[in-house]
Amino acid sequence: MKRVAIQADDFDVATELAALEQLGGGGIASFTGVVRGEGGLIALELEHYPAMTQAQMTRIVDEAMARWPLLGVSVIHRHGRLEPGARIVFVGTASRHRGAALESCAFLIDWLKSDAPFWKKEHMSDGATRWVAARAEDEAQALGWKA
Amino acid sequence: MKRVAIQADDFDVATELAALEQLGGGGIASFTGVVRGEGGLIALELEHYPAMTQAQMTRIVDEAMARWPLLGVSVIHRHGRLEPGARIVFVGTASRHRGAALESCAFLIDWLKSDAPFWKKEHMSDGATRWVAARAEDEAQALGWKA
Amino acid sequence: MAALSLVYFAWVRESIGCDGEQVARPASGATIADLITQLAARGDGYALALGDVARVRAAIDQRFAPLDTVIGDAREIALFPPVTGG
Amino acid sequence: MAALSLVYFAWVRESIGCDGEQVARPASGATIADLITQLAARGDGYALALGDVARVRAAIDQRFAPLDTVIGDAREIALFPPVTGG
Repeated sequence: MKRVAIQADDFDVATELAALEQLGGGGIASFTGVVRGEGGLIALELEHYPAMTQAQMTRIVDEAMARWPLLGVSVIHRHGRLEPGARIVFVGTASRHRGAALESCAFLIDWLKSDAPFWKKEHMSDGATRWVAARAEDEAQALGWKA
Repeated sequence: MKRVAIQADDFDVATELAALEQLGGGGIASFTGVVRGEGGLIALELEHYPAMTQAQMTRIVDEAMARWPLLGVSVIHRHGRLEPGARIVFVGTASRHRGAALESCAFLIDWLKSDAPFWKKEHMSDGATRWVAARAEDEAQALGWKA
Repeated sequence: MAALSLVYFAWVRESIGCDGEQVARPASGATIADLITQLAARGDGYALALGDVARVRAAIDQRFAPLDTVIGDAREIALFPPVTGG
Repeated sequence: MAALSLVYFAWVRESIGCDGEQVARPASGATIADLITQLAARGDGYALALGDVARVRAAIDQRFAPLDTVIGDAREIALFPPVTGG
């Protein structure tokens, strides 16, 4: 099972997990990212490059499935305007054993949070807006997987 | 938020995750373990030592909360007779950042799968039963966290 | 001093045939290993469950304890196979 | 040969004021960096978006590409800030 989606709409974590639980594996790992409302943030606006983002997300999921013995992967990323508390990203992986499920889930979310072709604009409560700069710490974390 | 439960009944992953998503963190990691029906297994019977198992699960959750900056942890383990496809264990963690959520989730499930005071009996389709022996590989994995 | 509670789990429980019992408190200074030897000497299911001490693990008052731990004034000793996790 | 499609994202798009356009295909052998210099020379929003080439990243036909990549017969060049992930 392989599912890669980029969408404006919210998603239902329970539906995604239920599909992964049906695959006969012993372990399902997941990560859900939520918009934090810190420092006066009232909304995050996510822009992406549709053809490239979908292709690259599919490629990284294929890489994870080649690297770990996975029965299923589900990756969902939202775009558009998201307010604090909104879900922004989901990664779910299913495998016979927990190690493969946990490691591949961490690998995929590290890639999504650092290398995926998204750009984020912060809307603040005082009316200011700011494009988020690339985060050096995320890049360092993703590099760890390439070593 | 801290939740530690040992119960015969099934649990609802969506309810657990929803509670963790409410805590204002940016990341929620989870692991769900499911009984695999391999090699003619028709049921797994889990025995535990109620007072000790609850106390030790609480202690390991406290340790995870001291070790990582977590906003919430939910750990549920079932006991009794469980058939293939049944959920057996759930770990959910919430933190501001994904690293703490992912690492603490892996730490807790490694402990639960190797050191938690449970004993498993396998019921096979030919009527045979067998107590599962302690798994050396799980012990090695849990030791990694202590180093 | 009050009697000592013993509780058994998994195949230790199955071989002995009950999930626990009260026994007279062992002599001062006795260890869990001494208790196991004494119980195994009862023969039958006890010998089967506890005869090979290398296969037995223990807890004192709901905490894992090495077999050379002195029982002292503990209230509950648990005897069981190595835990297999959940 | 057909015109070249350009697409812009994030503050590159905002400074230029549109999300893409068609331009005449550059001379054979021209790189993405050459294209950026040529666009920045238009001044105004183009200069603002593309004047500091160190801040610009690119893709050719939906794949990341270093700025010294020759454009060749590519159909679509994307110009954008470093990606920030989701």
